[in-house]
Amino acid sequence: MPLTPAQIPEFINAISAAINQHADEITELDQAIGDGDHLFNLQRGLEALQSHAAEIAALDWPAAWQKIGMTVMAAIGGASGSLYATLFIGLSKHGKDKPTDMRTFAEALQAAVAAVKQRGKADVGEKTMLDVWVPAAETLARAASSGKDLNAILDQVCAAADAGVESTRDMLATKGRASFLGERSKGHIDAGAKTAQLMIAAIARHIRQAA
Amino acid sequence: MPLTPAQIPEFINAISAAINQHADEITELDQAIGDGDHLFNLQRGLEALQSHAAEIAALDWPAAWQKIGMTVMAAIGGASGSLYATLFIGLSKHGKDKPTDMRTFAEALQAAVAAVKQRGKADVGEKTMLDVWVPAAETLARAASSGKDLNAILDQVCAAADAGVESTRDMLATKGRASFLGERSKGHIDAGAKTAQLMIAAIARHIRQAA
Amino acid sequence: MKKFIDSPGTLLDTSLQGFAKAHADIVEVRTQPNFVLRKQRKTGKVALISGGGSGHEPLHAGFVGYGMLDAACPGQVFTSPTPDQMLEAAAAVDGGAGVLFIVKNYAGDVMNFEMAAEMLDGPSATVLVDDDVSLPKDHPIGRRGVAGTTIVEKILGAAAEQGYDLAACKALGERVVRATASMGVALTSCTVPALGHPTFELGADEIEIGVGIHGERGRETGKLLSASEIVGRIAGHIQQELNPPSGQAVLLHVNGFGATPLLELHLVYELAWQYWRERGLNIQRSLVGNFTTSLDMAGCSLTLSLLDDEMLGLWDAPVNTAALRWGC
Amino acid sequence: MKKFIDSPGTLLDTSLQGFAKAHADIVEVRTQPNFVLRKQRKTGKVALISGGGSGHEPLHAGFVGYGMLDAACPGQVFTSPTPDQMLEAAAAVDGGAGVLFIVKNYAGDVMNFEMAAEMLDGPSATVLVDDDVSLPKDHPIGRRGVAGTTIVEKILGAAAEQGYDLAACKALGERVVRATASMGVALTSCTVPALGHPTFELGADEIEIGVGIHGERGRETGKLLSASEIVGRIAGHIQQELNPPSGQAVLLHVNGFGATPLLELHLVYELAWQYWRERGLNIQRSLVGNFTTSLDMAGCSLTLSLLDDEMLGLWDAPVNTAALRWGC
Ligand SMILES: Nc1ncnc2c1ncn2[C@@H]1O[C@H](COP(=O)(O)OP(=O)(O)O)[C@@H](O)[C@H]1O
Ligand SMILES: Nc1ncnc2c1ncn2[C@@H]1O[C@H](COP(=O)(O)OP(=O)(O)O)[C@@H](O)[C@H]1O
Ligand SMILES: [Mg+2]
Ligand SMILES: [Mg+2]
Ligand SMILES: [Mg+2]
Ligand SMILES: [Mg+2]
Repeated sequence: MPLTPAQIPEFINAISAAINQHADEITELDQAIGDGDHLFNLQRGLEALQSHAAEIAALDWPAAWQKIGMTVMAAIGGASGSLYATLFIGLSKHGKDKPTDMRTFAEALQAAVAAVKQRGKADVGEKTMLDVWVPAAETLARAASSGKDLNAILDQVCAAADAGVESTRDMLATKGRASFLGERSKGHIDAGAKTAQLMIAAIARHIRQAA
Repeated sequence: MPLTPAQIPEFINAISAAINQHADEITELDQAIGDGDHLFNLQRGLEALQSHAAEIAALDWPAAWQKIGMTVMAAIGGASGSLYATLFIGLSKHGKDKPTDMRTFAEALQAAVAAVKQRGKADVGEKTMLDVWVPAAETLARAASSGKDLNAILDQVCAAADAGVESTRDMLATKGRASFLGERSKGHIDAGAKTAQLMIAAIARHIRQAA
Repeated sequence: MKKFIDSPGTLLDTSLQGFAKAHADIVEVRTQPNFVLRKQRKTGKVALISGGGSGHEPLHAGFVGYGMLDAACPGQVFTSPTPDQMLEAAAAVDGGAGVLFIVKNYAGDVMNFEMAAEMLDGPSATVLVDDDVSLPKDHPIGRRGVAGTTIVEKILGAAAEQGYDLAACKALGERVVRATASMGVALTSCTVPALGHPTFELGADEIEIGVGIHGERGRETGKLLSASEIVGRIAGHIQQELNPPSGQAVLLHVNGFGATPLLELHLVYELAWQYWRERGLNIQRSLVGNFTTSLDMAGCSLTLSLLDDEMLGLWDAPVNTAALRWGC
Repeated sequence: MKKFIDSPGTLLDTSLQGFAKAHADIVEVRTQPNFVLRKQRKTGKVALISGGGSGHEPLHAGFVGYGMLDAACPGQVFTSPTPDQMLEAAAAVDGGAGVLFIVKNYAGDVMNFEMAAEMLDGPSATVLVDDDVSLPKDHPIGRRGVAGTTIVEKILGAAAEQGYDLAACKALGERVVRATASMGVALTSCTVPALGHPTFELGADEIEIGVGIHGERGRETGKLLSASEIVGRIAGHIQQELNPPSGQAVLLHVNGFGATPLLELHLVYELAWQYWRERGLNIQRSLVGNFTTSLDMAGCSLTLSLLDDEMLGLWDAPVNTAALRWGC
């Protein structure tokens, strides 16, 4: 059952539900070592996507990713806004003229995550969303190319995302606002890493249910 | 034992001690229905008087009262500053060319209190220092002209001052900052009435001890 | 209490020294007694002197300069200044055309300025500002002077600069006062440095309606309302007071009490603007910001001034002070 | 949370409408996407565009006008604006001589302005402001841009008005940034409207040293100090950073974070002035007030800019904006 952009509205709803369910936790995290707006930033982005969902659902994948990227770019702001815009525009660029199977998606995701690294001048180990997106994308690529079944792939990706979030707890932040706190940034997980993991988990859950 | 300006430094010290002893109470009162500065205003005035005390002690009564009036006028500010300046300048004016016995002082005080009324456009019953100064001055005049002994006079004046303070408790303030509160001004005694009573009591106590 | 101070006793004097240095092109500060005067003085012009307790900055010292005040007499925090300050200020700035005292209607201010006027040798007059409509018109000591003072001082400053004589300044001042009404709301109290704690406590869902500018309680403690409701409420009192005809030209002033962000003050301005536009007013001029403050109080007031052509022209005339500057 | 708002979601947009009306002689506000632009535009001049999260008012919208910015892009409270705002602003104010973005060094601001610059058709350049010396020079994402931004925007605004080209504006901007250092202290946190409670809690005897302008904690929580001690402490960091030679001409800026009264800011100015006079500096210009705020945070920062004759002349050049106005 290949995924199509027609399912995008459901994914947006699934992600929104997950984010809203963890609203207080997200805000507490971004407040502890950031500036407390991460939840609202994502919510603004998700609302904008929801209001364009029907339009997006009618596009092909590259056009859909592009539209998603431009939508969040204009709606979110902050660090996460430009990073997610970069991620989705990256998916659009790298998914063009390719079949939309899991392997090509995994490749596109890795390329898009590389673009995010470049945009953020960051990499794993700096206490950011990249500590989730990088291992998740790598795990997806590895699992997809090894021909595992869908559920196993999803389980592995989710596990990588979970581990990624947890890894940020004791890190010294060297990127993002948390880095201003120096040593005081330790002991809290990163809000952007947490929401990346929530998104990945929500999508995985939705795919499993739909399957 | 006629009082002379040489005793003024002792009176100032006695008043300062009384005010400082009731510092918190005074501030609480002026805060409840005023703006909380009455204590500091009086303290500034008393400090200024202390630093001019030796000079004042060397003057005759009218000159001493005048100097006291000008000193508090420049040091206190606020409503109480102009009112006490008016009181002391009034004592100076009305004490001129008269013997300095209790009766003439009592007359001068009544005239000075009348000047305060005029300055403040106020009278008894408006929840101000006049609720102490007016009955105290009247009682002094009555007692002094009836030829009572000094202790009896002092007792009566102090009793009038005490009753005056207490009378302000249930009054509706119609003058001073407390009047802005309307009905909310009821239930608190007036800070300026309280400090007037403290001054009168301190002077009476000092005269008794000196006698 | 958390404030930038070394001690409450030195705050005012040190701050005045800093003010003098930061605005050395416009003002001078004299001490013992304290007053602020403009650097460029002018003979033959009515000298405008105001003053009041400190803690309302930029009022009044921030309004000393070309086209506004000639001198300001700062008292201790929330305490009226003393007559000797006013007399020294008058001696320094009197340009031979008399002295006009602009006094906010508080017993302490009124009495101290009155004593100064009595002791002053030359001619003087006084304009009493009593724009606070949270008190009834027949209040026994009259209404308080609050944020409308800025408008009175600006318009009179321009008039004096243009050569109005003492009587004309006084008459104009009283006209502006009559045409001006204000009302304020506090979200928090403020902390007087010498006291060290807030003057009153407000619940987390309470506001104080109809406050003055000294951190004292208002006429009424109410439940927290939305900005629209608050504006409707206080604008309603002002509207009732001034009862302006449709089409009336007005100046709308939103004044912050010190701790309310500009973001909120501009929101309040927008809501007040809508309120009065719906009532047909012609909002010709505006002033939004912290001008008549109460130390660190959160809150704001609305002031409406009905403008005639003369007042409008004087409002627009050049002014060059620390806190208000345009046209020069 | 007690604020003048109807809802956190409408605060910014309504406030911008109020801002537009209150300063209709100077600015226009466009919506969807939001940006503020000056009314009188000029062709052949480098267009200066800044922006950032809201909550720092008057920065940046209050600096739009003659002699300073051409446009400002306000993001949500404490959230960087988005590239579409910058692109629309650029389209509206580009006078044919290119666009200079003035960006405070925060990841979100930097990345969003970078995306806009990438998407922009015409020539553009960026000046990054990173004046906060509470962070070490080698901080992995560089130092934050704080109150020095006002100085950079004023000087560049005058330069662009005088016809400096894009490369000259960029070079000058970077020179001003290098010559400028700031450091701030918070006495309280602030309350972001969408959050509804203070971002962090400070004890009654604690201060936060080395804070940015987003209500985030600083480098260090310390015990409450006297104003002299605080000034000595933060001025010391700035002094160490800039290490100015004796006799150096400087601009000294005391910036309030929003809830600190002018009385205290002028006291801080006096103490900072004494600090640097003792070190032989020639304090030629000053700016004291709330310019780069953090909503309702109590606190302030010191900024020192080493001035050369060119910078001094540009600082003095006429400016006519909502928040800074002189010489015109
Ligand atoms: N340079 C960066 N590279 C990657 N991720 C980053 C970077 N800077 C910040 N982030 C991520 O963005 C999150 C914060 O997003 P958000 O709160 O929406 O924006 P802001 O930091 O501008 O307030 C951080 O928790 C972190 O995961
Ligand atoms: N018009 C008046 N007539 C008489 N006494 C007054 C008047 N106004 C105020 N007072 C007295 O002055 C006291 C307040 O003095 P103070 O706090 O020093 O000055 P302020 O009211 O200016 O802050 C009041 O408690 C009251 O007793
Ligand atoms: Mg954030
Ligand atoms: Mg008082
Ligand atoms: Mg007082
Ligand atoms: Mg943010």
